Amino acid sequence: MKVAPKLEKTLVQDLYRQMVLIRRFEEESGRLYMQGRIHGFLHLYIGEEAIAVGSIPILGPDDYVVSHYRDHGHALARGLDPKAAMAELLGKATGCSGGRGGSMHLFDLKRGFMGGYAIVGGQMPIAVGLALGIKMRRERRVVLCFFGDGAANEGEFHESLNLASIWKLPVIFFLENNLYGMGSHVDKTHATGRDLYLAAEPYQIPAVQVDGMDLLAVRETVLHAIDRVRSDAGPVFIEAMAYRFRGHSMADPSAYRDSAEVELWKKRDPIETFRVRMFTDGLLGPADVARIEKEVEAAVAEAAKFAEESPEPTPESIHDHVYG
Amino acid sequence: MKVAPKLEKTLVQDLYRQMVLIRRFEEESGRLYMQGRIHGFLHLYIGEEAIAVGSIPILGPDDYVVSHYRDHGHALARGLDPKAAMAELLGKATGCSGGRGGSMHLFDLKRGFMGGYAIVGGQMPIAVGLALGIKMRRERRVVLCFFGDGAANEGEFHESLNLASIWKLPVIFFLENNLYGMGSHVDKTHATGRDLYLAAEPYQIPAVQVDGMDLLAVRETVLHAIDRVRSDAGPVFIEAMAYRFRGHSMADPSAYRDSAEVELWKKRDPIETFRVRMFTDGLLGPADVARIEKEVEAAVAEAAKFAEESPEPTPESIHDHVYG
Amino acid sequence: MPEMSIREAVSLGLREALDADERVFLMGEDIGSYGGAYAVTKGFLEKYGPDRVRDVPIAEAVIVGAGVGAAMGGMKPVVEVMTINFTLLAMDQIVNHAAKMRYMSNGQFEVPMVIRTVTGGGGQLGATHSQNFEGWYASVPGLKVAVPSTPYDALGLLRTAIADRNPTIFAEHALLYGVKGEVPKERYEVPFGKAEVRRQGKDVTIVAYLRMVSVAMKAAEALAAKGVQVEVVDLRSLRPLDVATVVESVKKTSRAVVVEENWRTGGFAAEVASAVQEQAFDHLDGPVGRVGGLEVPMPYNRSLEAAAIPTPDRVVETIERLYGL
Amino acid sequence: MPEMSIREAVSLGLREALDADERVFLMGEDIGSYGGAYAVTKGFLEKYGPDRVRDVPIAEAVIVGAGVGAAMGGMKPVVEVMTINFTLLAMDQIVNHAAKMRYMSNGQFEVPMVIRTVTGGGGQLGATHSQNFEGWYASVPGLKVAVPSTPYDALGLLRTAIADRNPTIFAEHALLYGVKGEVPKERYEVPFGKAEVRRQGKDVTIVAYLRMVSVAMKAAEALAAKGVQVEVVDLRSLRPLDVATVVESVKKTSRAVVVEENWRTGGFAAEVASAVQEQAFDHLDGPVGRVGGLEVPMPYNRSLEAAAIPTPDRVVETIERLYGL
Ligand SMILES: Cc1ncc(C[n+]2csc(CCOP(=O)(O)OP(=O)(O)O)c2C)c(N)n1
Ligand SMILES: Cc1ncc(C[n+]2csc(CCOP(=O)(O)OP(=O)(O)O)c2C)c(N)n1
Ligand SMILES: [Mg+2]
Ligand SMILES: [Mg+2]
Repeated sequence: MKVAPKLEKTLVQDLYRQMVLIRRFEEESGRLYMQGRIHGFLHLYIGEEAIAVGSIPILGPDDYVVSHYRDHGHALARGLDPKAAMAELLGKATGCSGGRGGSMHLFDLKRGFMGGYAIVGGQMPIAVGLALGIKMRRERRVVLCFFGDGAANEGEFHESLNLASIWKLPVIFFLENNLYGMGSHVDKTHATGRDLYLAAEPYQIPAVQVDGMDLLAVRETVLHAIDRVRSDAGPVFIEAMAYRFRGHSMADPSAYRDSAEVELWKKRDPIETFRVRMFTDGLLGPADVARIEKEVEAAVAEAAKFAEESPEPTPESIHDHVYG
Repeated sequence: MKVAPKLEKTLVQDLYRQMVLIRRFEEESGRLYMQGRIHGFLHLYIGEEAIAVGSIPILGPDDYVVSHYRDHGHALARGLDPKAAMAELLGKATGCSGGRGGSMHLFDLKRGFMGGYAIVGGQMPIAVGLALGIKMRRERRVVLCFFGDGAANEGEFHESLNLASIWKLPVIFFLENNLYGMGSHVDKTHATGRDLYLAAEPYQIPAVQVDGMDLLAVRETVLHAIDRVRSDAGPVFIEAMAYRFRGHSMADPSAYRDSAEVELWKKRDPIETFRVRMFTDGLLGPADVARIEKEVEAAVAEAAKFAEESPEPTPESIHDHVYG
Repeated sequence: MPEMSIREAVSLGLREALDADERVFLMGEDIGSYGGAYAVTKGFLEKYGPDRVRDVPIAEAVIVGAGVGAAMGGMKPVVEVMTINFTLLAMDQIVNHAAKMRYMSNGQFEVPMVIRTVTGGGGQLGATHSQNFEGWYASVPGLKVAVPSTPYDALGLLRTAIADRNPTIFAEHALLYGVKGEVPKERYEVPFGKAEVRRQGKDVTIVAYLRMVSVAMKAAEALAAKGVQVEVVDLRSLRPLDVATVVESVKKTSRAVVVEENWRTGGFAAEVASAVQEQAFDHLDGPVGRVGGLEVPMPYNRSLEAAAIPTPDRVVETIERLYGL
Repeated sequence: MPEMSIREAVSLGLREALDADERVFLMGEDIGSYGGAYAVTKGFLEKYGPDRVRDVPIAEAVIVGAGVGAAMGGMKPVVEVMTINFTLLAMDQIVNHAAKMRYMSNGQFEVPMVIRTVTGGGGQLGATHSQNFEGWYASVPGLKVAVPSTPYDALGLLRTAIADRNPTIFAEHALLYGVKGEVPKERYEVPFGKAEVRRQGKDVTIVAYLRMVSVAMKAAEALAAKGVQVEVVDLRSLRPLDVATVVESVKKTSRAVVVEENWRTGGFAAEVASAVQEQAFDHLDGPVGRVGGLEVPMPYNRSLEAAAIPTPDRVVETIERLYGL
């Protein structure tokens, strides 16, 4: 185990900025949804920012990120332009999927953001296939594949872990365990119980659980994982314990959760936690926070404006990209 | 753990008879296939008799057996009339599925033989559902569900174990690990390796491995399992290590297996093993063996004759039983 | 007669069944504490308890397969697959197991199960969440497929589905839950295989089901304004399929157009169109037309999505183009 | 010209692709040490090694899904699903992922993957192993579907499939592997979307694909003996679908029957029949007929199975009944 490198100030501030960006971006999406500017399903990442920002920025530019339908945070942490993300949510031609994908289906080829996937578990076989290609081409890329606790119940979870293991593929299975799949609590739906990293054992995949509300803990875990995976030692499984502060989607009043539980978790807000700790460490000060907040607000406002002002895809374009 | 009751002579002789019956039935099926009297896929159970006969006769009349496409042994051990079984293989109206199912799809409602299933893994969710019905009706039946090592790779394996566990359903998952799924060796296809019972652990299902060539070992294991399951303590997982002496199906020359390996396993022939041990224990003698052999031969010959002489389903009957 | 929405009608039908027959139980993702993704089973968990209203893990294959097994053993499961898109993960259990059990067992076993699911697009849910696979299921011997477009039919067909001894796909349309209509207090059923004439006309027949019935009705109104009298036939079930009612209508009108939300190529409208021209060829003034979804994965963008799904305008245009009306 | 079987033609096509392009690899259940369930890839493992000829666990969803991922990342996987029946377990990956990737990503990603699989009945494999789902896939935008009935087409279409940048279902018929035919030494391709007239005739057109082409040819011979001249059109691919060639034929013959092995109701023949009457209504002397499989799960019994699948006799009867020929 190598020790995580000491954090530098610029890095800390950038990580903080990314978490705040996701938070504000999501708040703005929620608002636009309420205003009827965004339609369909909208799943916010609020509360889980430490996962995306604790992991994705570690990747190199050639690595791949595979996400699910709760994908805004992953996409932004991967560097997707908030303008292109927001434009996609509004279904605009300038969106990262040309307005065809929507919130659940963000894509960004240039950044190796291989997609948000809306079929629960469906992204896992695809991540395995991406890793297979890497291995066959003898590249040193890694695939970082996110999925939820709910996805761990699908048959594809089993098939994907097995194949990745027997072929020693360079994929990190990153389970975002926010305790609920829609309204269903992990304790009631998983025989393994909430410590789902234990499920990886029979596949002989090294697995670890980490506090998903703690950016630094996530970061350290992922640093080690990437090292291992990149050295062709096969897949790794990471489970981050987290919580979504909002409902499953904007359509969900979240009645199945006890407000005390929600409040308890909100006390562990990943952005706040990181801020306090970095204050203490002297790597972030009130002035930085104010500056970052202002920058992010401007970026999000700009993204919203850009999205609003962007053109719709033309009617004729509807038949583009069915085949190539 | 309660100790297995001492074996009585009549029981021993009956178990021996059942294994021989399966063996001779399968040999006869193989012959009829070579003669072009049986068509389609034909998967013989030769070599694995100790599993079916070590387990199924323990069940009560109300219990359910669920099988796969290699189902003749299970069906016969459950008491399916060899005539009805052989007639089915020949596609006759007198077959246990009216000639509509064929070798892979034997059914016998009266005996709780809930079917042979030809989609690998497809029977597992169904077994779980049968167990669910039992539980909801507060009955004390159990479901004995057979599947192969190959089936353990399907997503339905995962989904079925999970659901059975969280709902504590009365099902025994009985893995017949004959080391191969068609030509693929378990070591190459399963991350867990060949000790597949270890895969049950994360589901919190008690799991045990047993020598599938040893009828008595199987029997003792299943006795305990049934006790547990019948007392509403939830599912149990049994893995029996075994070997098929023939190819995967009659169409398979079995070129992927080393003949030394086959010979080694044949030395552990479950019928021979049991015979020798029962000789030693004085529960079976040469005269018994000769008598049983003769009885079985007659029964198989009768089954073949019955099957040959039975009528085909009438052309008009083709539309029966699509709906009810 | 009391008014209710399709959501209420389906909910009522489920409660009736739970009350009447202890073998009936519900099983599905988030039907319990969440109240159902489309709020159909709201309050059910509280009323019937977790034994009969079963929240399940997200694992479509085992949910449906467990329904098959439970049904074989004597229960009457009503399994909810959240949307028809996700039934692809359970398709083997539906097509290879539920549909074939009775036949392969020579009638020894049956699968009296209802699979409730939500079909259709129009909610800007994107390509993976806006499909119509009911036509595929309607091509499988052993299955039945019900497609209610009114609260009356939703309740009546659901009663039939639950009483039926065969596996039935009960496809509700995502955008129709709020549609209101009259539902009699007295018990009635709507049989499978009986289409309903929703509007009488002598010039052209439009055949539709689910949400396309209202598209057809709007097209009919638009054409009425131009003096064309349209007859609208609502299929109500796809398997069994009531071709006779359609043919009877076509014998009167001599013209027919089938409207469906699904992709046009290989859609179920092709079955209806083929059957009509087979059985009423000599009565036809022109070809049987089809209006279907565009041949694209459903785009998220609102106007592209609207363009991909048949509209009254497109139905009108098709009729005018085909028959010069 | 050398003669070879369809099995040899497919095998040759695969070897060519493996030799020509290092991005090509094969992945499937028992394609390696077992040599393939239908012996198409016999000797491949020895020649190309386990990296490019990959035996996989029995897990259809991840096999196909891994193909999608590999293709997105720049590989050209040829995935074998042992039979089309088992594709139901991978249907979500095919329909929701492979087919939609390009569109949903606005053209950023593509899935240049071939899914080889074996379709059809007639081998007494029973209801779960004797189905024809290629018509379903042919209704999905984003997919292509090839259906070769001769060695020439098998090789030519496979070359096209491998060169194609879109996911293609390549459906081989279980009973056609031994069919022999001439295959030129010079390189050629058979494009998708070009039907082939297998036999010229002026009285009636029979449209078919895969094994039904030979059924059609036999029916044509039987009718020839009665003085009826049949034209037989082999579709060769279902998506894209060459309606134009069929329509051209029908303009000459004024009569058409579509034959398919699949269940008749909701089968792909309905698409062909609908399209023909749409585009050639005024040239038709009578309805476009369909001959399809009976509406039953496939029975194991040999004579019932034979009765369930269209025969030359049934085609002849249908033509005589429909057109009084
Ligand atoms: C195959 C499939 N089944 C069901 C759904 C509906 N659905 C969407 S998200 C979701 C919950 C997933 O929960 P989890 O994996 O824990 O992710 P989270 O939303 O908590 O991030 C469900 C059931 C779906 N999209 N796909
Ligand atoms: C879903 C599915 N995939 C593939 C097949 C083809 N197939 C039939 S049996 C078999 C091997 C199964 O092996 P295993 O489960 O170990 O059982 P065994 O034959 O050894 O008894 C395969 C791949 C099938 N029938 N169903
Ligand atoms: Mg979750
Ligand atoms: Mg095996």
